[in-house]
Amino acid sequence: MQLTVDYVTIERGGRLVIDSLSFRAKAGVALVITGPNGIGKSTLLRAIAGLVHVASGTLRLDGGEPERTLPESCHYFGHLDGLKSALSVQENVAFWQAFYGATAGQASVLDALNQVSLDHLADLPAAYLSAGQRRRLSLARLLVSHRPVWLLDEPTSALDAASEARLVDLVNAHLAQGGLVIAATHAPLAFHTLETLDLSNRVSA
Amino acid sequence: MQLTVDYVTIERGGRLVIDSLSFRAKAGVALVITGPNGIGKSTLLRAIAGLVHVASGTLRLDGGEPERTLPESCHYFGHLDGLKSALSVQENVAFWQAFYGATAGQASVLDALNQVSLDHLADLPAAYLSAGQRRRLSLARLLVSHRPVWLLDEPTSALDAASEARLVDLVNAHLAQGGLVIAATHAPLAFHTLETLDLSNRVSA
Amino acid sequence: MNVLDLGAHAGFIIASYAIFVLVVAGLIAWIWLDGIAQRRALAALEARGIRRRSDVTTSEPVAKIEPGDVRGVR
Amino acid sequence: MKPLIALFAREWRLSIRVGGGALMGALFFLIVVTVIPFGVGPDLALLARIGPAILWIGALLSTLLTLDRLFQGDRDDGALDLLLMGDTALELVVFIKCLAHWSATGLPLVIVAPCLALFMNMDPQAILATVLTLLVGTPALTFLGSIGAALTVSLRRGGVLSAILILPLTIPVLIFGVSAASSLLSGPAGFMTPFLILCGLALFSLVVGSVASAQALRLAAE
Amino acid sequence: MKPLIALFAREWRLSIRVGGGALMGALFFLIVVTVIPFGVGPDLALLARIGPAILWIGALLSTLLTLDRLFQGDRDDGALDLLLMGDTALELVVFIKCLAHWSATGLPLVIVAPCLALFMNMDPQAILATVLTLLVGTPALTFLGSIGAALTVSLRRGGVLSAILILPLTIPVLIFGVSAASSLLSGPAGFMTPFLILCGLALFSLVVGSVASAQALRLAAE
Amino acid sequence: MALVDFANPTRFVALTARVTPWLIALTIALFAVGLYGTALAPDDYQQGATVKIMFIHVPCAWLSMFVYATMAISSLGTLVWRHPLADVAARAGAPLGAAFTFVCLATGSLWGKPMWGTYWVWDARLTSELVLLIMYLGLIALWQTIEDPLKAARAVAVLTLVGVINLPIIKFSVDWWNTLHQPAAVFRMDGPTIDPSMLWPLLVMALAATCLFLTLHLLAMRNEILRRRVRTLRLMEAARPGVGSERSA
Ligand code: HEM
Ligand SMILES: Nc1ncnc2c1ncn2[C@@H]1O[C@H](COP(=O)(O)OP(=O)(O)OP(=O)(O)O)[C@@H](O)[C@H]1O
Ligand SMILES: Nc1ncnc2c1ncn2[C@@H]1O[C@H](COP(=O)(O)OP(=O)(O)OP(=O)(O)O)[C@@H](O)[C@H]1O
Ligand SMILES: [Mg+2]
Ligand SMILES: [Mg+2]
Repeated sequence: MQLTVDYVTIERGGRLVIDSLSFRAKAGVALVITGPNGIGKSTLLRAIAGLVHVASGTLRLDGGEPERTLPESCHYFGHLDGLKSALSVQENVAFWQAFYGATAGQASVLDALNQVSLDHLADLPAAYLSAGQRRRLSLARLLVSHRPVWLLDEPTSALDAASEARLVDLVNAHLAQGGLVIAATHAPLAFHTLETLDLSNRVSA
Repeated sequence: MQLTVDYVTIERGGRLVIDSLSFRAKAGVALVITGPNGIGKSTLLRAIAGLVHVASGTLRLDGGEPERTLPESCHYFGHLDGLKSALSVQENVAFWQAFYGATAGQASVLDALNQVSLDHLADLPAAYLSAGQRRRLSLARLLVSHRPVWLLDEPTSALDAASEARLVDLVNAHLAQGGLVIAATHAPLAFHTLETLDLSNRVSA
Repeated sequence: MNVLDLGAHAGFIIASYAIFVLVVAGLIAWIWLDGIAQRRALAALEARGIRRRSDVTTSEPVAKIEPGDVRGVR
Repeated sequence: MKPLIALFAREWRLSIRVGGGALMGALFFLIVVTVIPFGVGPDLALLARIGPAILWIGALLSTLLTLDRLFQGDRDDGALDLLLMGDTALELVVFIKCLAHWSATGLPLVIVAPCLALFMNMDPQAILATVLTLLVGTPALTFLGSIGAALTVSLRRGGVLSAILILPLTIPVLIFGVSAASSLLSGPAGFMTPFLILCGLALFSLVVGSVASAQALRLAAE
Repeated sequence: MKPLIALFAREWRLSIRVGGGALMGALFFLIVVTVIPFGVGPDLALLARIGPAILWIGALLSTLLTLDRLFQGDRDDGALDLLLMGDTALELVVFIKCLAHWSATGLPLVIVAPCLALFMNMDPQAILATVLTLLVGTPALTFLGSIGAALTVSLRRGGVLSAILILPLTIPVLIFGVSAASSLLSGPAGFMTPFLILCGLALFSLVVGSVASAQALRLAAE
Repeated sequence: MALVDFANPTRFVALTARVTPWLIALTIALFAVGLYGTALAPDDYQQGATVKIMFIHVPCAWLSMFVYATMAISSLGTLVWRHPLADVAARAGAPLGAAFTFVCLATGSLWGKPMWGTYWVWDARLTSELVLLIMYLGLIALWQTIEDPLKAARAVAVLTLVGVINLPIIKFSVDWWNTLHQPAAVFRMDGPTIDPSMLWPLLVMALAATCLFLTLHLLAMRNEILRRRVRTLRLMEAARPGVGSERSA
């Protein structure tokens, strides 16, 4: 499986943010995107997820399920958590499992909560969680439904050391299963195999 | 100047989060609070800022301006930025300067934007900023109006390496001027002088 | 026949034509002034050396920096 | 099917737990219906005559009041992005959200309408006709209103703006709803024609509302 | 003084830029008033009679539509915490916010009311009375409504509670406003009594609104 | 000149510069002829001289709908082809359409007083025309609240298309509901029922008003293109790396 990004140009609010960028991301190797604030890391991830319009260029996933579009093959883990404070921890995850379609062989809701060490809080309203706990709850969404491409935008923000190690383990496991991971980050991450794409070397604008 | 926290107990959502905690924070020395997610770091900072009710115990600032309460002596820099997307970068900072009262000898709005490297974006709506730029804009608030106590909740999240260094410089300068800094963080921070308070050693929850 | 004999309801007829003329005049004035304002703003920006990318790359060589052009300097 | 059921259940739960929406709408409805008689004075024959119109106007205004949060919450917490990335067509997502919203806020309104109609001295036939038209018409209002909610989702506090955008579109629904409800007195024929047109409008707005809102939400995701 | 002026300017700017400000409020009001004849029918005498009630309901609705985000936005982006930590008394902050909100949304409404009254065929005296009552009454609606807005912010599931608490409070204002506005025909005495009560209610709600909202917001900070 | 050239904003600006003088001349000439015919036209046996209001009222009424239809077609261009000129055309059209609608309403009211004895009745055609004005104002408002013109254009396009439903309501309101207002007299299946001595000035006035619209529209579109250019340049200026900024760090 390979994600091919060819000559992609993105404008936001009338300004050119990404100018004719090309790269490939391969299954089994994490692609880490780095660069200073405001260079366009989040924009790039959102474009892959289909959430930002691409002015020109192509995005293509080869070797995935042919009937699914690229955004439908992606899990997006961004700055916003997509959690509902009024629902319990468990209800939050269960909804995304049902909505994205539970895949055979994926973790059950309680399994996933266990993997992000939130099982003891399963029945608490999500409003009661601390910053890092919210982040982990949002991460559980990636575990209950299989999608080959993971787009992680500063995944370790607000996480403590133990949770960060857990996250790295989860990503490594996903890579080992042939998944594709693209992560934007400022902190060095200890993925087993990784390539780095430094946006600041490319864009001059 | 010294902040004294004596036997403070805090409950949130019916659960005991902080149980009879005591410590002192001295001017000129940064107090770094660490501990795993959900241990109560943010809760503690918010309690000092007067934003969370303290069930029992006392919080006292000695050596500050006597006519100001503790919350009125604090700058709180938390997860949320307090920015208005519809206002320009400059208008956002200018409002907080006027509202908190411009102190003689503090940075002007443009100075402050310069210190967080956002001066070139001064007239852009805040909606256009990236995650790290928003964070830095929020930081500019601390520079335009003097308050002796800085409460920083994961101050470096979303910041790139250069901005993180800039933040550390700003904090060091505040400490050198006799300010008081309490920071909750998961990442090691290179403050000149610092003490660490590890909440996980105290509380078992 | 006197063409300007408008009968008993002359006021209404004149008012109708006057409203039409006023509204059209307003539109013309607005478009005119707006055009002037935009062109002035454009000229001011160009005087400060801000140009569109396409202008820079296609219509003039990048190396040609005129006197007083402060591009890249703040 | 399962994603849609899950979505419906979530929306329903949220509007029950957080809502206020449902009750707010019903209360506002009550207020509109009680205040008009104050303006009109205690002329019972007149009240009975304009009764259906007042119920309809109350329903329209209270739908507006509750609608503007339909997509706002999901946008603010990032859930909208995730909904967009699902395999489910966005049109269906919008459809289900509107349906859940209607059953939590529109349906209660239809249910209390007969009691209020009694206050207005309306006779049983007219009450039946009004409730029928409201049952068919309020979903149309919700679906048309969702377009305004979707268009203003990227602006916080879209309240008034979305109302401005939507009210002109809802006028045909209002016209046929009221004329069906108040024309029963002149025989069943006077009722059926506008009622059938109302049904047509309702079906039409189910489709147009879902499609246009989905389109607007896609644009808002940027 | 300076913090308060800055706050007023900020709120004003925000409501102009995001809400569309004066134009929107007026336009919305126009639409509400346009919708009514569709329902009630084109009977000019009837329209003139229910005119004051309709204008008042329009004012209530547009206040409610814009008000619920009065504090919500500040809470969602963390600005509320920072406002709480200022040296300015929270009651004053609330007062200024409500004032800015009223002058950006309520005042334009009062200003366009006479034109709309003409559409409804109301006579000059009734128009004057309605505008007077609206001028006194809309601030009362805003300040009372702010309590609901503050409660919604503080109780995460508070929507219901705030609706239950607030709408009933606005009913007296609405009733005295409408009866003052529409009773001018029966002589100045019929106007003065409800009008004075309305003024009393308005003063009362300025105080109660600021104090109660500030108290509710303090609880919200948790 | 190929259609492709026409679709390029820069070329479009150049084109307007060449075409507008001719259009202006044509508009003035048509108005001269039309007003001459208007002055000559006989009084109506029922309406007297007030029928002269028709020569303003009816062209503006037609244009109010024609402009909306133009905007709707442009909106298709925005949504389907994402063409920047389509946005510009729709945006420049809205104030013009609102103006014509306003004139139609105002002259109609002025005509109504002598004819029907009242300035305003809540009749289907009148109200639907008022609704059209409200929709124009709503579109303008939406445009002004969304800061980013591309986003705004698409949002407005969706709404414009949904609002097309109002056009047939205005057009056929006189047939569907029995109203005070005149039924169609010019555009009907069985040919115009209006006297030729009034018909030709009416048609010339309508043509003149259409030319007026085209002229103003072209100029407003040019202004809009310039406005966007200014905005882009301002943003570029704002985003230029300053001394010690992140980009140089
Ligand atoms: C505010 C009041 C009025 C409004 C909003 C209004 C609106 C309109 C509109 C929208 C049309 C175009 C309809 C179409 O193309 O089918 C129209 C046409 C026309 N109106 Fe009015 N009108 C008003 C008052 C009047 C009055 C008072 C008269 C004369 C007694 C009048 C006479 C006509 C005539 C003769 C036409 C041309 C019909 C045709 O040939 O299609 N209108 N009006
Ligand atoms: N609004 C709230 N209502 C009820 N309980 C809460 C609330 N916010 C946090 N809590 C609870 O208080 C405890 C401490 O939360 P706090 O946010 O202080 O943690 P933290 O140390 O800052 O964690 P993190 O590193 O994730 O930011 C958590 O167990 C959480 O469940
Ligand atoms: N919603 C938006 N509208 C307009 N412009 C935007 C928007 N969001 C971001 N931008 C602009 O796009 C550029 C890239 O932003 P982006 O969020 O992709 O940066 P980033 O690399 O993720 O930065 P950070 O490290 O701070 O998260 C920035 O210069 C920003 O000003
Ligand atoms: Mg980012
Ligand atoms: Mg925390």
